[in-house]
Amino acid sequence: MALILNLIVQGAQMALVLLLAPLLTGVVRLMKARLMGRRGPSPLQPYRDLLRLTRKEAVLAENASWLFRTAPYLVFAMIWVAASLIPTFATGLIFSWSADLIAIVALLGSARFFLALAGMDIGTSFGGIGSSREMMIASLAEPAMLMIVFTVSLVAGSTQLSTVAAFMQGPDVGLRVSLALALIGLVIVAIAENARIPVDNPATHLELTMVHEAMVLEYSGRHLAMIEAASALKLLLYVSLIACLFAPFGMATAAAGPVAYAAGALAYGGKLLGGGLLLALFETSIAKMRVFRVPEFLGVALMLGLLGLVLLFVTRSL
Amino acid sequence: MLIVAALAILCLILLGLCGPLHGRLGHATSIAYAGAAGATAVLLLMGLAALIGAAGAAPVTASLSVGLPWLGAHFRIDALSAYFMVVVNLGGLAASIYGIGYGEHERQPGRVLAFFPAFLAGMNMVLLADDAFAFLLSWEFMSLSSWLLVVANHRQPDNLHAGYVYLVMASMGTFALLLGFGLLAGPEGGYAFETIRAAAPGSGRAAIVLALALLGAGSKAGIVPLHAWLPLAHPAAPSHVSALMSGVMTKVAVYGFVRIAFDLLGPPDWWWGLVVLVLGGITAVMGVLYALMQHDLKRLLAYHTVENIGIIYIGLGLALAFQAQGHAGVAALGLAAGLLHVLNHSLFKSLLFFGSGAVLVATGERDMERLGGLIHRMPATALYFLVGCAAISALPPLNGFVSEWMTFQAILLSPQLPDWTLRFAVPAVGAILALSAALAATCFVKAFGIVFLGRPRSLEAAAAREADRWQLGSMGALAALCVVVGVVPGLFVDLLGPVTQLLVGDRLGPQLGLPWLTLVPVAEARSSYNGLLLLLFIAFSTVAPALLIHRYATRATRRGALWDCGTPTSDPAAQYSAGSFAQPIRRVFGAMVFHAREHVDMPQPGETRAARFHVDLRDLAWDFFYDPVARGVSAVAGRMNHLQFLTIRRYLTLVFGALVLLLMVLAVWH
Amino acid sequence: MTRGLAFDVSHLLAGGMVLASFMLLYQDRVFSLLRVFALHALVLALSVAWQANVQAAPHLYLTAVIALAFKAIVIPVALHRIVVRLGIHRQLETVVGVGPTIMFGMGLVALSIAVILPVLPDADPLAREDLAFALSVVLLGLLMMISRRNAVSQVIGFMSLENGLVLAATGAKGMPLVVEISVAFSILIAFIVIGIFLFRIRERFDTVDVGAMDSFRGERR
Amino acid sequence: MIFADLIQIGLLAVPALAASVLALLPGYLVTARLNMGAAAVTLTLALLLTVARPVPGLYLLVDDLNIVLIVLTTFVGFTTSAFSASYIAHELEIGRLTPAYLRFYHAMYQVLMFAMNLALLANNIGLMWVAIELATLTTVLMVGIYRTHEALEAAWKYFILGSVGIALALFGTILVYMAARPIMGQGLDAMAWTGLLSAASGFDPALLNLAFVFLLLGYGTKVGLAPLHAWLPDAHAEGPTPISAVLSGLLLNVALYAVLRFKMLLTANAGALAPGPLMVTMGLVSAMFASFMLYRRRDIKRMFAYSSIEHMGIITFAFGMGGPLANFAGLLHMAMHSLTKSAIFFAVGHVSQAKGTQKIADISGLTESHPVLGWGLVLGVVAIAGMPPLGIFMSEFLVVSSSFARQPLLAIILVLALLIGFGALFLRLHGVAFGQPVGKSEPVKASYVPMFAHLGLVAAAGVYLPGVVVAWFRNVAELLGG
Repeated sequence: MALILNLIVQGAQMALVLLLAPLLTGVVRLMKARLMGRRGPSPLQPYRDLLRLTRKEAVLAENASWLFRTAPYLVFAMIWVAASLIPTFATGLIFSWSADLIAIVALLGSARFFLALAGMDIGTSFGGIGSSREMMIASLAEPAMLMIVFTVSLVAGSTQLSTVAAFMQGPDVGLRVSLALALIGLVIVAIAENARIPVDNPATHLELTMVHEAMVLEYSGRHLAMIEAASALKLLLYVSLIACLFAPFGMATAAAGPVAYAAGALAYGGKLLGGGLLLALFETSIAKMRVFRVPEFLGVALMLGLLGLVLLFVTRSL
Repeated sequence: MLIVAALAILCLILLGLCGPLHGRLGHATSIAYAGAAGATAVLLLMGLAALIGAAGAAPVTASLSVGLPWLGAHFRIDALSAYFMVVVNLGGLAASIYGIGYGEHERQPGRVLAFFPAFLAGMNMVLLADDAFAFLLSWEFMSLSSWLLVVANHRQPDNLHAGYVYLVMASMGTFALLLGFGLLAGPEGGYAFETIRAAAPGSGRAAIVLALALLGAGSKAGIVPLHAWLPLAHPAAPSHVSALMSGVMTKVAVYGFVRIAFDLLGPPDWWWGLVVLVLGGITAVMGVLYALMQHDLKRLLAYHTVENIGIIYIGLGLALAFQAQGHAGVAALGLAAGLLHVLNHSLFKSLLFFGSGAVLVATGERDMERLGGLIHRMPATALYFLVGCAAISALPPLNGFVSEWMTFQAILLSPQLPDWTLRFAVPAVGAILALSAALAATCFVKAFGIVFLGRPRSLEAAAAREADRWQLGSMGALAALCVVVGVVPGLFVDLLGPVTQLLVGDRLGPQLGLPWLTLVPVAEARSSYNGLLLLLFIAFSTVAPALLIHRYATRATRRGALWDCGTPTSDPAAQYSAGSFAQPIRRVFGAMVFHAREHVDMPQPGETRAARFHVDLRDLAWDFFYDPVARGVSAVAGRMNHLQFLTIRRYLTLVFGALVLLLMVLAVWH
Repeated sequence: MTRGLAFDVSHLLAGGMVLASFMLLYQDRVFSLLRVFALHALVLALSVAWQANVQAAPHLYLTAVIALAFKAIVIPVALHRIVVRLGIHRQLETVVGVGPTIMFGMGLVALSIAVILPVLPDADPLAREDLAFALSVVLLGLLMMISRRNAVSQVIGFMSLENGLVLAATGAKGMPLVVEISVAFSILIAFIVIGIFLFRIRERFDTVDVGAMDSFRGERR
Repeated sequence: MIFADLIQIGLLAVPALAASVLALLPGYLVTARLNMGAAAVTLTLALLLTVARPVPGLYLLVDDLNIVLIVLTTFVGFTTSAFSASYIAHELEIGRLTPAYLRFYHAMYQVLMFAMNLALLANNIGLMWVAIELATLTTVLMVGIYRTHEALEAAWKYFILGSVGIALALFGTILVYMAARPIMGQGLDAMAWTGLLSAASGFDPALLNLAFVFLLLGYGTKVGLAPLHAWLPDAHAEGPTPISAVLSGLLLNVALYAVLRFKMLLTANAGALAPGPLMVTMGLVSAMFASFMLYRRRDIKRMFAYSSIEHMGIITFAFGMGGPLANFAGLLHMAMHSLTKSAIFFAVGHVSQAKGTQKIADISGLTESHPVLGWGLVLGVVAIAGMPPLGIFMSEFLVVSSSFARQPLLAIILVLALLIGFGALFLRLHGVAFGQPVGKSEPVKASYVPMFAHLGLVAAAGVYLPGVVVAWFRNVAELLGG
């Protein structure tokens, strides 16, 4: 009985992230537009876009292979799984131990791997540019991310997100330099990974500096829908991750009952809103940088992560 | 058990006769490879049986009155050698089966047939040897037979050069090990491992032996900067041999290091782990960076072996560091991570080399810039190769991720280390490991994307044909194993229990009994990983939306010309190339790591010639070490060579000089 | 016969050989070199004969006779004729000047004495002194071989070296096979001389024939 | 024991008789067979000697040390005569040798066998000296047998340097006698090994030291130790290949045997200088020097001649280190090097006949054009480079490992020398054995039996040494002492 209940909660989490993801994207777009003085689309616009795309006929290039057709689903699945493994409204869900923070990072890596391959499948120069740059950015973002993961895990003594979140809620955390560094690093990585300004611009096409969009240029119809959904999920994932690690308040504990869950969900919604607002603010106040400045930008994240880690090692011994 | 193993090895050596008999004996190729497959299968079973039975039992030993006369040849199967027997013979079995098909395409099959089984036999003998003489004899025999395989295709000067560099490096390594064993055995010649174990060397001696072991076994494994031979020799051999050399022989080298460092040398000093860790870190990142820059598919794979060896050594270094501080449990984790990666790497690297062999047979090309679009012509090969690529890039839920994950877990336990230098080094190595894992993914996006995706860049690639059933069967089995190890890692971690028990005196808790086959190295609150669930989740989340969309939205698909932002070209040369794919990474790391220089030759307006772009990349190990040594030897040889052209009077002067010198020594001596 | 006389005479003769060796080093003309060598051999013959007398070993007289007949007469005469027949330069070509050579020779003598000194004196003073001189003669012979470029002077050097050996052998009391060894050496020297004649070695030991061989010496470069 | 004495005499008489008969007989087929037959008989006698050992006499002696070398010498002598039969046939065919020289060649071959047997059997340091001189003169004549400018010059160089070496060795011999005389009295006794060894502790150490210096340099010239080696490469390169095989395989050993005998004298004398360091130094210098010299070689026979210098250096080093392990290794290395190097020269002889050249640059792709020969050569080089499972690996293993534990620095120098030599050998082997075959390529009518017999023995020894041989070697290693 408890098992079924747990499964339901886990299922709810999966559904929740899937449902909220386009909304978050929509909210960010709306706020950005407002900040720039435009009216902006409705926050529900991403849902409409997705539905429209799924119903459209998919156009494939003549030499598209099976990989091209399966990759969107795979990418979507991996990011979805990763997103549902991050505690949102409650910690200690039944399957939360099936993958820890490192595995979640690696899952995102898998998704990126297949997307980059899909970008090369047709054999266009744009696809190649996109894949190549995406992988270059990822090669620096992923280690930076892992450094941050290390820092957090060392503080909490675990790589399990549930445990970490529970620890962060507890009284032992205190203010630590390492964690601050990790937070900055994580934000930088999140920006890079989600193809946001200043690393990439999600709203542009036909620009030689684009990265993510160049990669998915050949996609259309339902495949594009999956990819768009996956991007939305990824943004949500990072926001929830930051929330879970650095603002874990309000989260329900394992098997806490429906009321606690509802409260947790509410808090989660608030955090997402806050995160979206901050992102929009940041994006409107900064300009896009050249692609070859990106490694330096990410290098900063890597250094911050490593610095935080080393500080941690050192302070622990004092 | 040892008798059966010995008989199997003997069979392997005798199978070598198929080489010279080729041409007189029908089906020599099939007989040789099938025989090799049979023998390795027997050895594999032996290894498995020994490993499973190793838990409480004493190691099986035997000795023969061959080898060093007063010593005899000692053999022994303990958990460590049993585990490596499994790894080696799994790779050997796969390569043999693959060879049944691949061998038909060989131009001079006799040159491969004669030495392929001997190579397998040599590697097995190394694992069984229990005295220094038998060990080194097998070790060098392994080098010898693999050298002959590298030069099998001897008409290409490049192969000869590769073989030469390989053999000289191998010999250097053997001499280093020889010196090490000499020091361990002492002037009385106690060469049996039993004797060496009993007489624990002092700390100074042990340090020298460790350095020599790193030099000897490390050069074979391909530790930077001793890796120089590896990217030359591995691609030069026929592909199934490349797979063996890269996937299996480097593991035998790791075995050699583990045997010496963990078993024979006694308790480690604190700094051993540091040295091994740092070397492993440098090896990992340099290996993958060099791999990224290669456009020769097999050379890319070979350089990538260097990276994986680095990861394995990081695991071993952690184990040494923890063992020196008495944290046996964590040491067991590090060691298990390293050793699991040994198995994993042998699986996917063999798989990838098999794939490159299939491509080579189908197109005659190793140069990635002339390949492309093979996923259409060779769908099965492409699928297996993709699995290999994903596995080697450490993507969950495949096997490569499991061992890297365990390594990370061991790194995260390093605050338990009391030493300062280690505390700084371990996180740095962790960063390097993370960096190289990410770069590996880039590298294999490039490898798979350029070779199998896109449009064919040459006529040969356009006319490629799928590999035959033996090759596909072998690749398929390896791909399946990659998935299995990734999904139920607990099974393999449990198998490693006796090994870590033997070497560091502790083991990870039993994994198979845990619910849902989860992998929990230390404690569940700390970390856990479940490949099986992850696989199920991904499968569910892939299939469910696809079904839903196909059922309720639309499944209509139309084929059309490629879009390419509205500016499509039909020329395949307009595709992104391997070189351009690696360009961003080259810009980031280029000047520092490769001494990269770009030469652009742009014609003036009005000129009709083509513009040329040329990138010059160097392997620093060659620039800073090998070339100077080679030049030095050559210079001395040139200087000395004048002594061949002296007049008789001058030769007499030399004699006279020697006489006077000796007489003066005599006069002074009193 | 008193021990003192025996000692003094053999000492004198052995010393005479060392002196003759130095005279060989001093020569700068082929013919005078040959004459000095004849003197060298003569002193050797005398010394050997004296040893035969002292040790009451009649077979040593044979050695003395061989030394006298072969080395003091036959070889110099033969070489003289070869020099004339082959038109060899009469001037001796030295590697380093005569002065330094002689200085170096002095050093060699000192060295021989230095290495002989620790030999226990109670063994046999006669043998001990003889040995020092013989060693000097051997070393000076070698020095002769390497400090002159002419084939003839090199042969002379080798023969003076060999004279030193015979001196040592006869000085060793009761040594068997001395006669046989001196015969064997005479044959060896005959070979060398014949070789020089057959292969027409004019200037140097180094080449068997002038011209073509110069470029060879083992491997063409 | 009359029987044993007869065998011992036979060992000398058979080659001597054969030499005189061969000097008179014309005809290739008869003489070549007679040559082989005589060598076979000698070998049989040598083998019999292992069972029936004669009592040491005034002139001749058979003990553990020399019996090994006698068997080895007669064995290689026999196989080389078989190789020579097929080699010389080709030389006659192409007219490099005339029938008159053939008679001379065969006679000299047997004289050489006689001289080497005598040198090994001699119980008298004077007799040994005479025998080695005889062997040298014989080989000088054989080296010059082709009468080409190169051959004559090589012979001449060999002759002059050999003569000086002989002279120095004689001086040393005289000194040993002088050292022995006060203890052992005048006459032959003071020159017999049997007596010398037991009484050596009472000899004047200073005289012994001086003697050893001269003997080391004198016989060392024959061994080919650097810097006394100059004759060796040219003599090997320019003479007929069977002679190169015998020179490298046997004569060097015989000369080294002489050095070893005298080393034993010095070791037995407490006051004397330790001979080890001298030998170790010369060995290392030779090995290092030869390794470097290997790189610039253009003539294949000369290259392997330098390799012989290298290996003689290693052996000298091993004996210089002393101790049961190193001595054992030295003896084993001597035997293995003889067998391997002569096998290599057999192969090289056929190769140069097949390709019509000895120039390395003009030979390539042998394993393809002449598979048996090519792979034989590869196996030989693999063996000589010290790779397993061949015999030299075992001896190098023992030398290096045992000396590293005692004298790390020396062992490292040795290893460097080995490695440098290894690099050179395989650099050349790659060009010769692999690659596209070029140039003239005649089929060879060769007998591969001697080559593969040697390599087979070497391979077997690398894996398994029969107990008898081991006991023998260990005895001798014990005899040789520190």
